[in-house]
Amino acid sequence: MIPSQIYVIAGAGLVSVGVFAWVVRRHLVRRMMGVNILSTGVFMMLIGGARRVEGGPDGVPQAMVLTGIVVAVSATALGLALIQRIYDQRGERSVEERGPM
Amino acid sequence: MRGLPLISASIWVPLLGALFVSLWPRRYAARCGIGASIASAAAALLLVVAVALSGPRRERLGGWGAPAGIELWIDGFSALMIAMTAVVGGVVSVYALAYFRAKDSSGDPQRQEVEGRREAYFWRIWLLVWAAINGVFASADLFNLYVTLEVVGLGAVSLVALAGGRALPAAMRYLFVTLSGSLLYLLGVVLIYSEVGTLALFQAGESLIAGTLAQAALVVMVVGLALKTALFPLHFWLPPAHADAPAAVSALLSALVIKVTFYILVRLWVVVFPASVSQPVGEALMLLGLIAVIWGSWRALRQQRLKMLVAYSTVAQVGYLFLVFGLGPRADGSAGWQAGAYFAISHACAKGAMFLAAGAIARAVGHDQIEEMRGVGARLALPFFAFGLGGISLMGLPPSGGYVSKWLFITSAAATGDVIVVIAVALGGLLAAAYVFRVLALAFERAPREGAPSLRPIPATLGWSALVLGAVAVALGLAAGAPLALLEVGLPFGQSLAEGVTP
Amino acid sequence: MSVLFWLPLAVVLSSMVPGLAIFLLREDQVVARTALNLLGALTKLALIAAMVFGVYRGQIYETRFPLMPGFDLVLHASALPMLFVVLSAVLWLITTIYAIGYLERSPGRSRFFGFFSVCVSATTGIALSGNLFTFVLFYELLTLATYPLVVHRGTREALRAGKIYLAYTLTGGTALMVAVVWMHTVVGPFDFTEGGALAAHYEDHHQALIILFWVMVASLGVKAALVPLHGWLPVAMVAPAPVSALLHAVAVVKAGAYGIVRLVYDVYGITFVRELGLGTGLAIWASITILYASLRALSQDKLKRMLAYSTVSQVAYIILGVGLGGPLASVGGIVHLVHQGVMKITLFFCAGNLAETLGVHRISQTRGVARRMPWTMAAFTIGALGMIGVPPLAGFISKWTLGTGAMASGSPWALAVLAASSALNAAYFLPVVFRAYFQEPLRPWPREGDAGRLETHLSLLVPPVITALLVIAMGLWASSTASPLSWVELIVTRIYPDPESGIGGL
Amino acid sequence: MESIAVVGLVVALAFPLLGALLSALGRPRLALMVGPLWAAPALASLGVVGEQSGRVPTMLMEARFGLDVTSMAFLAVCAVVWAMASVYAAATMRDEGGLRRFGVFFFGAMAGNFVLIGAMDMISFMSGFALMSYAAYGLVAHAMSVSAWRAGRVYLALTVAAELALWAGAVLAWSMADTWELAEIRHALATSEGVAPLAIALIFGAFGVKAGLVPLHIWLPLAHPAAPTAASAVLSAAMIKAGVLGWLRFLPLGEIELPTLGASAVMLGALGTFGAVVVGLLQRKPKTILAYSSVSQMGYVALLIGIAARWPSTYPTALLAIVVFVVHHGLAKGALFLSVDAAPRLAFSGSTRRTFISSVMVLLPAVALCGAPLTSGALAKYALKSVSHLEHVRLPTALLDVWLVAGALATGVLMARFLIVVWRARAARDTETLPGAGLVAWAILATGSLWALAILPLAIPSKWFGSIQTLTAVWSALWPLVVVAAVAWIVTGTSGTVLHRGVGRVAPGDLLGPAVVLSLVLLRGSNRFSAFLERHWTRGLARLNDRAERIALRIKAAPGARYQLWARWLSGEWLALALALIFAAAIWLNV
Repeated sequence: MIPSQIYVIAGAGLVSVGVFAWVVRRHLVRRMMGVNILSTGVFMMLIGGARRVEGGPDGVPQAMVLTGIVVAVSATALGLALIQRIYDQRGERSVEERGPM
Repeated sequence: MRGLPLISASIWVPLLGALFVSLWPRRYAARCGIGASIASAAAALLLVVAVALSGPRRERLGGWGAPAGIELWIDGFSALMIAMTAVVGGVVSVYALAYFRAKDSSGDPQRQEVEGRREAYFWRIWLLVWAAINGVFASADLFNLYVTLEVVGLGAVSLVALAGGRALPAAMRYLFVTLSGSLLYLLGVVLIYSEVGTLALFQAGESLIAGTLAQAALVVMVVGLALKTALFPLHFWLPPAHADAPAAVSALLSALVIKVTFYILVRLWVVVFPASVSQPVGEALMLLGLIAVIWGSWRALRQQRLKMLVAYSTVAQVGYLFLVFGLGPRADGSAGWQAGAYFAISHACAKGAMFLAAGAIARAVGHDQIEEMRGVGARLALPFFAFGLGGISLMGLPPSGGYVSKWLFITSAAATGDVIVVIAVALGGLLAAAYVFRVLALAFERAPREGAPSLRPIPATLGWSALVLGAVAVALGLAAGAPLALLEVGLPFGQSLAEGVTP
Repeated sequence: MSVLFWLPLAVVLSSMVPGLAIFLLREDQVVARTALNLLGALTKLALIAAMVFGVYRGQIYETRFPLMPGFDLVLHASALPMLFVVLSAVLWLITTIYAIGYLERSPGRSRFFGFFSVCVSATTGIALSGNLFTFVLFYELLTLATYPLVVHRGTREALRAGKIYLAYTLTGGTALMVAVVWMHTVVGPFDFTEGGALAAHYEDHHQALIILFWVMVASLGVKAALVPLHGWLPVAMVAPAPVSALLHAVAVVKAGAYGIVRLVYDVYGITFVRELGLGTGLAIWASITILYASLRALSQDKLKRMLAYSTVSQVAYIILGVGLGGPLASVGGIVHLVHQGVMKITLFFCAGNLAETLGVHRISQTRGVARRMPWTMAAFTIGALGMIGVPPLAGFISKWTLGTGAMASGSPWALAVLAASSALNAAYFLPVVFRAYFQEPLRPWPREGDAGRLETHLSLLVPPVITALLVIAMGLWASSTASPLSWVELIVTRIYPDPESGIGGL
Repeated sequence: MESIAVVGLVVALAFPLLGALLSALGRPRLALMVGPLWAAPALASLGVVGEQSGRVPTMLMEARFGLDVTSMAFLAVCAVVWAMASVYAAATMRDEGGLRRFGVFFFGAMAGNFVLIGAMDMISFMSGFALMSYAAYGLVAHAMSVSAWRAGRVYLALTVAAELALWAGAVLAWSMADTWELAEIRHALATSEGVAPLAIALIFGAFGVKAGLVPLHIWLPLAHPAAPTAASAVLSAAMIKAGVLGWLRFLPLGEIELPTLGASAVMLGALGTFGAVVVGLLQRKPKTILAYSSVSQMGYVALLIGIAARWPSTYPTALLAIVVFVVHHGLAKGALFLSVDAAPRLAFSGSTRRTFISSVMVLLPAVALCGAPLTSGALAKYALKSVSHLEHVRLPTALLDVWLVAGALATGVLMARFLIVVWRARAARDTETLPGAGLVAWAILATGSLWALAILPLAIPSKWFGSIQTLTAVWSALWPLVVVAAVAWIVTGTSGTVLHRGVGRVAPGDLLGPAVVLSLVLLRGSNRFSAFLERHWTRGLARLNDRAERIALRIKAAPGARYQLWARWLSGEWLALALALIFAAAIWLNV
């Protein structure tokens, strides 16, 4: 079990936790956190899976993770703003599912 | 012509436009916005003409090479998509100009303030989304696709949220769907990168070997992108989002945004994944597509609200798009892919026209309930006519783009003896006719004696822009030669990559 | 790009352009609308006259521009298309005059005349189409353009009729498109050719082509109102009289029959159809339609519904002629396409007059109406006698040629069908004439039109009289060169070039 | 014959249509009064055109018009009768309202009659025949009374049947001869194989209806009393003759032996002569009696046709006999019909001189009909006798002679019955006197039997005039009359109980009763069939539709939007049909 594979497995675990939280939880903030966990998991797998190049660690995944984190942060900001607005206007913390399909 | 950085221009111009709009005070937002959209449309069309004349183009951002830097690559298929975005985006901008402006005609200042802010935000976010869409169509880099896709998603969510009220929960649900979709796609990219070591689309395609990893990557990416394109089982978020958004926004969403993820899927199918991996998944997608056509139309028939009807019709038409993944690889030559691409652009125009017309009608009548709209036909002739033109293309009746794509679909299906697909395509047309004519019948119904519903005056540009989009949809039927020729440039669906122009 | 290229396109556009222009007119611009209408009609007639003259001199007019890779939009003017084009153009001019008078004060006229002109250009497109692709394109455009006319009145009943009309014609249209695409994939792209385009192919795709033939005949049969698929025609009678006159008696119904004619002659070729025995099947289907529709017409009380059923049976004559094969029967079938058009439009004009001036919609109300509207009833009688096939009217000429054709092509049973149907025609047409002339009106008329000097508005009275005179002229001068009969003989001699095929007798 | 003359002939024949137009424009009485003017061009063409025929290139299907000996005779008698009838109608008919319609139909029939006489090709003949038949309907149903409608309906039903039979026969004939010329048609039909026998039967039947051949005569006794006097005169005198002309034009008499046709014609003719008289005696109305007398006289013609068909060599003399008979019967019967209306008017006017004239005018045609010497009747009787006596006619001549004498006797008795009824009816008439023009017209027709045959250019063999050459011949012609007069005197004297009881039991149009019942049964059957079909078909469809609808409803019962009207589309049966069709095609293809 070389160390990088441990990260990949941990990443996969985080991804599954994230997806579960997003789908099952009703409270909006919880779901938002679920999505964050999901993105962190993906980044972990990205770093874990990066190739070992003779001259030291491969730079491309690092760059991707940085961009990914920026994107995740802005997405969370937007999500929280929306949750705030929904709470102000409708007083609910969760978004009910309307009709099956 | 070759030297000019036209591809990056098509991305930068809308981006700068968005910036420019946000700098000016809110009062001038609309004027700057329309100016910026015209500029970006011009830039995009210039690019398309350049590609049509001198073949596919390639640009390296910042001069960095393929493995590290970001590659932009435009061939026939992406040029066609950019042209679609330019046309539909331009017309919708004109529509939005009148749509948001007319909104704040009602008295009290507080509402006017909110309307003013909403209008300003619309222009900023829309131009941003426009830039991102052009970015997706241009990028030949897997991760760059992710980034631009994410920008498109976030922009779209905020555009939906602009409408406030019942659009907020829809926007929330849309946000979750977009985020998780992109992340699943990113997961796929990660798996491919760990296998192939490069993010460039074309190089990844060459060195990716069929294995369990490739299959896992494909499945994850397909689920993510199908979620964002609202394919049948994963379409629950689309109707509320598209119906409750402002009319201009729902037109953009239905016409352009769902085509972005479709485009990425097609690129993955043709360039990245080997046929052996993608073939079974393609069949599954085609089956889901068939069910989507029937289910979407059935639900559209049962809707009470006009915009919900049109939204569910999008769900149905998305089903057509996904037929391509079953037909494309199987059919000899690129008939299947051509059908999908042509359907994408004609659906964009038709659905755009229908949503704009529905918006105009809803604005005039004051509500969205179809049953209460009896007898308004005579006074709202223009919007209903535009709705009809869009409907003709949706039904696949001549002389419309929908008819040509339906013809191509059936040709490719018949070539491989795929009878079920032929029947589904024909039946889909009939079902579309069912719900389109249900709305058109309102136009012909004479007002009941005891007084028809009173109508609020609406600016003429709403009706006329809807008509222009409808006319474009019909024109696509009459002059199908040119777009199809453009589609062939650079052999986007070339059988083997070898003779295609590889960067 | 000589005139040979632009003329067919100009003929199709000469009614489309004014139509689209009329859409933009406001409701009260009556003069402009009438001017546009009549201008469109007259230019179309002038262009067609030039083209007829050219075709007669053997020139080939063809508009061809690629619409899709591998499929061109082809408008080809040879003798048979010109026949249908002349018929629809002449009747369109007369019906426009009639419609202007008929819709005097009713709302939505710009919309009506706009779609009316688009319909006619669709019909002309169908007539001139040079290959199946163009034919399907105009065929479905015709459905689209006729729907607004069927639901023009806007009542709940009209909308229901429109819905049923769409259900039939759209299904038919889609089935036709699928069949055409399937054929092109099986056989490859081809154009209409005189002796039949599939002559070379029928060995290797034997089964497929038979099935495709019946699917195409069924989908064309929806518009040609063959029996199980005719349900929409009587229901669509709720449309205003000019619509049911030009469209449901001439343009739409004929489009279906014309399609079958082109299918048999120019796609499959008569030899192929005869060899596979498809012709007899077609003739039997047509005979069932003739007898069933005539039986149904017997029991109708509404005048227009009876005329609708009679249209269903009369159009089947054309298909019977085509199905029987042989030069004589084909001449009979194709010439009936013209004769039935003129006769049926006379009857519908008169029915429209009765409805518009006196509010008479049912046969039971027509007692003694001849005294009040003598000229209309005279035209109706001529039309009715023509339908029954009384010599020397036009109906007799086509029935006669059909009868002799049936004998020549060795199927005397068709003669019995024709005789029986003539008897049935007499059984449902003559009582109307009898009531009108020889019975006193029991109650005052439901609606007393402002007759003034004439029995009704001039533009309502002149069209039926003109078409009635046409019926007499086409019958009386049948063998003159300008008559439809000799024109069709010209067409059929091209289809049956070998002289020994017994066409000498004409 | 150059085409101008032919076109001139066609215009002359169709000239009465101008009369129709004039009366349509509102001046019917003037048009009728000027009747002879419309007939004049036709009569003139007799002299001018003479025995020629030519083609009219553009008319109908290469129409050919012309005159020959037979048609000249027919044209002469028809022109005279139509002219006189129109004058009489103008003089006597009051009914202003219906007159315009009467004028149109009257002149339409007149034009049709003339055209068919001059027609030399099938299509023109059939056009004239159709115009005459359908226009005659207007005359029959003119009175707008219940009986007129019934008579009209029966007439129309049989006319339409005749038209169709003629059309079918003509088509069969055309398929044999491949041309329209009547001469070639006769030549082509002169064979026994192929469809010729069927064609001949159809044509014989079609013209039999018009000529009143026995089983097909049922419309005649109904139509005559219903029509106005002038119309029934023309109907009986001119229009029935069209049937005979049809036989002569279409049937290949004299070219080959047609045993079946000959036998049936002879049998039906004989049945007609006697049967009609028996039924005629039992009738009350004078016109019905005359109608039955026409049927019996036409029986004689049928007899002649039969003989000509059976033995072709007799054709020339038989043709001449038929022509003579037609001329004689036309004029006599026309006069008799006019007398039914004219005699009471004249007699009623009081002065003995007028009653004398009216009685003479009635007696003359009646006596002529019975074959009295010096009249055309005698000539016709001799013609009949001479034809039956031709050498190779293997009919039992003795039986035939007795038959002819008995026929003459029967006609005499019928005429007596008619005279009694007219005489008895004269008191009841309250109408005004007979105007001058009416009297003149009536007189011309009444005396017609005397001068008519003399002027016609027929090569009548001198032998036929035998009746007046020797005393014995005169007596042999006279004695039947004397016997009849005696019998009539006895019967009227003793108020003929035997006769009265029988009167009225047989309704006019004797065979009509059973025929109507039969057709009703048929009609109801077909109605029930179409109703069954309709109910079953639509109910079947409706059931299919409802079942699909119930399924759709069950699906829609799930919570959600209110049931949409449009969703019924999906449950519509036609979508299922289209699907099934394509599905089946596809499976077949792939199998």
